[in-house]
Amino acid sequence: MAKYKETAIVLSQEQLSEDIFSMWIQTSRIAKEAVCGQFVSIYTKDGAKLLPRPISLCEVEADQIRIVYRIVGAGTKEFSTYQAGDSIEIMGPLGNGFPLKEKKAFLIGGGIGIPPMLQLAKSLKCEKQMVLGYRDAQLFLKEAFEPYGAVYVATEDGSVGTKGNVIDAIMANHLEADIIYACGPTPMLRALKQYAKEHEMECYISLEEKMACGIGACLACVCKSKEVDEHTHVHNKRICKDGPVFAAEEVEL
Amino acid sequence: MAKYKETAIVLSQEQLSEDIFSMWIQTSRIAKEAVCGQFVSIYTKDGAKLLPRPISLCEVEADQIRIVYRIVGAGTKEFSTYQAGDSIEIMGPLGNGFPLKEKKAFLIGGGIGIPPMLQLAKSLKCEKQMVLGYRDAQLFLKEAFEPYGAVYVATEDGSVGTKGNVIDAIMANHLEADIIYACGPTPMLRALKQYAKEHEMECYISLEEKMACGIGACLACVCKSKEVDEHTHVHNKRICKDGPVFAAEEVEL
Amino acid sequence: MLNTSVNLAGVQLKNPVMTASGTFGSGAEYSEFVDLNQLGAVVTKGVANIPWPGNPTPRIAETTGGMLNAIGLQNPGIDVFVKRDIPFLKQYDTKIIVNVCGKSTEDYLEVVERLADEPVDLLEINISCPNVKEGGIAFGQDPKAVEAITKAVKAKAKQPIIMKLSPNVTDITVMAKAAEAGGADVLSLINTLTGMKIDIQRQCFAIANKTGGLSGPAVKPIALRMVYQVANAVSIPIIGMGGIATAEDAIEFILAGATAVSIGTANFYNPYATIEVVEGIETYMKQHNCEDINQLIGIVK
Amino acid sequence: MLNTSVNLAGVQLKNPVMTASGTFGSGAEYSEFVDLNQLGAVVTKGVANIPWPGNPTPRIAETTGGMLNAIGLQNPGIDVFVKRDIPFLKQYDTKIIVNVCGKSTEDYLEVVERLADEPVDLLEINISCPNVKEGGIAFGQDPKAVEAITKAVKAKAKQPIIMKLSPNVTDITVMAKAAEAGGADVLSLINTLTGMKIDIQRQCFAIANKTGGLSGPAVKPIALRMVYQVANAVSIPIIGMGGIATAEDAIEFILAGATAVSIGTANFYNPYATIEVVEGIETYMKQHNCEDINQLIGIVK
Ligand SMILES: Cc1cc2nc3c(=O)[nH]c(=O)nc-3n(C[C@H](O)[C@H](O)[C@H](O)COP(=O)(O)OP(=O)(O)OC[C@H]3O[C@@H](n4cnc5c(N)ncnc54)[C@H](O)[C@@H]3O)c2cc1C
Ligand SMILES: Cc1cc2nc3c(=O)[nH]c(=O)nc-3n(C[C@H](O)[C@H](O)[C@H](O)COP(=O)(O)OP(=O)(O)OC[C@H]3O[C@@H](n4cnc5c(N)ncnc54)[C@H](O)[C@@H]3O)c2cc1C
Ligand SMILES: Cc1cc2nc3c(=O)[nH]c(=O)nc-3n(C[C@H](O)[C@H](O)[C@H](O)COP(=O)(O)O)c2cc1C
Ligand SMILES: Cc1cc2nc3c(=O)[nH]c(=O)nc-3n(C[C@H](O)[C@H](O)[C@H](O)COP(=O)(O)O)c2cc1C
Ligand code: FES
Ligand code: FES
Repeated sequence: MAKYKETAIVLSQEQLSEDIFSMWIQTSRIAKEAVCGQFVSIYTKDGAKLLPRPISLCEVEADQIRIVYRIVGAGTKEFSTYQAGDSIEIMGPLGNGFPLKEKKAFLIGGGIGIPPMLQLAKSLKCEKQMVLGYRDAQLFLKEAFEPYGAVYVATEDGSVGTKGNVIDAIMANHLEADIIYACGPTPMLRALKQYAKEHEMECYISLEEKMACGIGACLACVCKSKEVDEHTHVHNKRICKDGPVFAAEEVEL
Repeated sequence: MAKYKETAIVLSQEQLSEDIFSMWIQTSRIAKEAVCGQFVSIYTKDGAKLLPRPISLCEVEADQIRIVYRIVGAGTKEFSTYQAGDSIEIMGPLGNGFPLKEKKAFLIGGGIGIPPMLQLAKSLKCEKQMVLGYRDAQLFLKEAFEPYGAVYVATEDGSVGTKGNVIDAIMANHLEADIIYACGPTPMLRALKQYAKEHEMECYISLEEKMACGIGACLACVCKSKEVDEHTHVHNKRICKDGPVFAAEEVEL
Repeated sequence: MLNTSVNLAGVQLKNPVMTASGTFGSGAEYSEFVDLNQLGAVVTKGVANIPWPGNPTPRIAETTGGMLNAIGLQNPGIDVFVKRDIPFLKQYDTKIIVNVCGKSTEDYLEVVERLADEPVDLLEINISCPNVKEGGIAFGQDPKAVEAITKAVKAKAKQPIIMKLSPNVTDITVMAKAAEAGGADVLSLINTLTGMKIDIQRQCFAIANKTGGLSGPAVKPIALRMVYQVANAVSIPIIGMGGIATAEDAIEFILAGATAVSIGTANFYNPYATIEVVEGIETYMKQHNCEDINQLIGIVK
Repeated sequence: MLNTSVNLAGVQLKNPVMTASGTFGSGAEYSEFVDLNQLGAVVTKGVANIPWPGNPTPRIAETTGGMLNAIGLQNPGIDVFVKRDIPFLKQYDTKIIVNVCGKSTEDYLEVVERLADEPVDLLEINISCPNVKEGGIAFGQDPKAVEAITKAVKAKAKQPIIMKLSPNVTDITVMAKAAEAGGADVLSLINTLTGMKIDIQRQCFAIANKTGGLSGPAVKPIALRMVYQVANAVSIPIIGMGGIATAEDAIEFILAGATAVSIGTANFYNPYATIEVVEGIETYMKQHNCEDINQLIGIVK
């Protein structure tokens, strides 16, 4: 799969909740190659900030991509100021993406892990149930999922849906499936890996780590893997290149 | 005189020639205090570029200032992209300004030394002749001077006015005056200092040097002075604080 | 009640925020922007026994995230300083720290003795200026010389002494221990890192002195590492500096082991930087339910 | 006709632009962005005698104008490297420089011997990695050790050897002269400067290894100064690196005395950086009526 670094154009910027923004971006080449579960590296315009901000693809159209991101630092803050027409440096598409299997599926997103599930929901042709974990009643993107299947919500503060985490929501709603696709905080992924094992389900999870190159060259972004990795033969898989999506049993969390 | 660092607002941006731009800036406090011959420090928005870009005041209104600047590097390049409504970090007013004397005057500007002469032309109440030295036929700001007195032009390539430098234009037009106010490249200032001495004229020149603080604290921007300076007592005057305008005989060029 | 006050060798500062020598003059110019009463201390530009003219211009150059300077310790000499700068600073309720420079041990001692009866709180001995051939760096890169000059100064000084260390060394802890052994009361670090810039259009050095000292946010990671190393190698307090521009930066240094922090290059692009750091530290303490700043010093290990 | 080709110990490079070890893998990943045929040389990630797993994550952190890394020399070991990475690089018309790392002299020698009959043009011996306790830095900070390891490697190496120097030293020229005395054919500098970053919210180190190596534009002034110093202290060619991101940066190093330059951190934010530097150097030569790049080397004094 080819990768590009290009100067793309912001088509729209929308604030979805207090600290979550959505941007549609026009790309000349990246969108064409992209699949769900991949990500892009976004560069700030500030010469003092050199490293890419990896952001998952939330939606992919013919020549456009959508990203949904939370402001956590100066880089994402800068992105939130971009307006339609502004240029933006991006590299992508990066990483492997989700395997699309024809099995009854849970699509599970926790917090800012929710966005990449949207393109997956659109791409997966099988029966699926979306389980989304939020902090509170700011249910960003929830409506966007509704056309693609049943949506279940868990909130940390109990303001909407099940009080608790995504597994609480699965239990409370007596949900069942054959495969899990998930993205979210590590404790959630750890719990889902365990859940999948107990229920003998396939489980694919998308991981995060600090990145420098984003393409597999610098070895910054490794995670511990069960098998020796193909690159260094030392049980270190590169999240940017061998991931970000891994079969849960493949990696140690 | 009070100095401020403030977030000001760009009112307009205009391109005057190939590489020369003009910006009007709305300030809440700087314009009120400013006099001709002073300058402001302008900061880029790029966290990799820390130092101020000192730019002379070209015009000063009640709550607005005008700067006219040449693109020579990344900082001035950035400034040229600002549009009406953008915010801009500036500190000022800085430096001493021109002394306003009631004497028949030459106002002499060379290249990007021309802009500060405009507010001087507006402020000086006496008879004055403007002698402006340009590279070529791109006579930026020339018309702006015309309401205030006779304007004589020298161009390096001879395309307009006298071919040569500002002294050539003075000679060619048989001009005379009692006092010189000048800003421009060092060789021009050196020649004018000599010319003034020979003609027993008062002469005030505005100097340039790389600056860090802009307010006299860091001792980066010194020039050699004839008398011991008041700050360090070592013949080093600070251009940002004791200048940028000096009596020509006061400094060594 | 938030306690932000820290103690440097018996001198109690109302807060840990000071100015870095050479970036703040003797306070007069910046007093138009900041209320000096709100600073823990003002550290003056280096002062010698006699006036020094400094280096030719250009003396500074911008670099990515930092700057080079080769001012060359231009200063009016101790006489003018004592007459003009100390009385100016005495008007304010802040501690006065005088940075002392010299070309020989005798130079340093002369200044130190002249300051003995002045209302100065601490002396900072600059043995690390990379921009003057004899400006101290020779002292600052050799542990024996560090110990010797520290001993000599300590013997004469009426005020507690801060030894200012150079980062241009293989192992900063060796220098720190040498200064401690020589009797230093406090250490300050880092001075600037020797750097260079070339003007490729004119094919010449960007700074007349060829090399200059690198400072600003670019050097912060190096400074922080050195403060951490020294904090774990000596038992005297440390003033941390090098690229501090925000309260967040200052807190990194405090967590790494600095008792106080100095703001240098940041003043040039934000004349309010010192006060913003003072305020930001308080905000951080509130957010982290920390009542006494001394509880933060050196807790990251 | 523009001559951009330079000579490193008998190896003729089509241009002076190379990749900095560890930032470019063995070229495979970046070959999707740049035509490796257009580079003077590809320098590989450090390779040891056996696979090394490297350090725990987080391994990197961003800093102002730079980054910290503590990858810890993760590498597949010489066996996989020889089977996979050399054949990959042999497909291209560029020189192959293998960066060698080790924990002991024997480790280095084992790798050097294994490479003796491989189609490799030069060996770069990394005696300056600050991120592995035994990863060479101990060698790189002591002139006697530098000379000894250089001698030992030189005795076994079939290819000319480049000794890669650490900037974490008081006087880089001492190390450079030691390497020259030991028989080094070429020197490369600088490796990274040891730095630190603290996460003040979590009150812990930003990098699992506590310290990391600082690289990127932030360090360029230090690197340039060291290249200048070394160029004026030894008579073997120098590969300059440290913060080079543009042709302008590269030309600064060449004017200061570097025969070739390496691009490291810049690849991460501009995967086309190497090629842009190649092209920009040609543009500069045309503008300055320079027909042979060798006429630019070290002319600023
Ligand atoms: C594969 C992948 C996909 C991601 N997808 C999304 C997404 O769709 N939406 C979203 O909001 N966030 C996503 N993230 C997290 C996002 O990369 C960080 O929030 C962002 O880089 C923070 O940048 P900043 O400048 O605002 O924060 P700062 O904390 O100032 O960043 C400082 C440095 O740390 C890095 N960094 C900080 N947090 C993270 C993190 N969690 N992961 C990796 N690097 C980090 C930054 O890239 C930068 O180099 C993803 C991360 C990865 C690895
Ligand atoms: C008192 C004073 C008044 C000035 N007035 C004007 C004006 O009205 N219009 C105008 O176009 N220019 C003026 N200049 C020059 C202007 O400051 C520089 O052109 C500008 O700083 C270049 O910034 P840059 O980022 O584009 O260039 P770069 O070369 O990339 O700048 C790099 C660094 O060098 C400094 N620098 C570069 N050139 C100069 C210079 N000539 N003088 C001082 N510092 C410099 C920059 O401030 C910056 O710190 C004035 C300079 C001084 C000292
Ligand atoms: C322009 C300038 C002048 C300086 N002069 C002195 C000095 O006179 N004495 C001294 O000990 N340090 C001097 N320094 C070093 C600073 O005090 C400080 O150690 C260094 O700049 C690192 O801090 P910073 O990155 O916050 O600037 C000077 C630094 C600069 C930038
Ligand atoms: C992520 C990373 C990994 C590195 N790995 C190595 C290595 O394996 N061997 C080595 O000699 N240098 C290594 N270096 C140092 C670089 O080769 C180079 O010397 C340094 O980064 C300075 O150049 P730069 O500022 O252009 O990156 C590494 C640097 C980085 C940033
Ligand atoms: S970020 Fe470089 S290998 Fe993943
Ligand atoms: S720029 Fe600091 S004294 Fe003039």
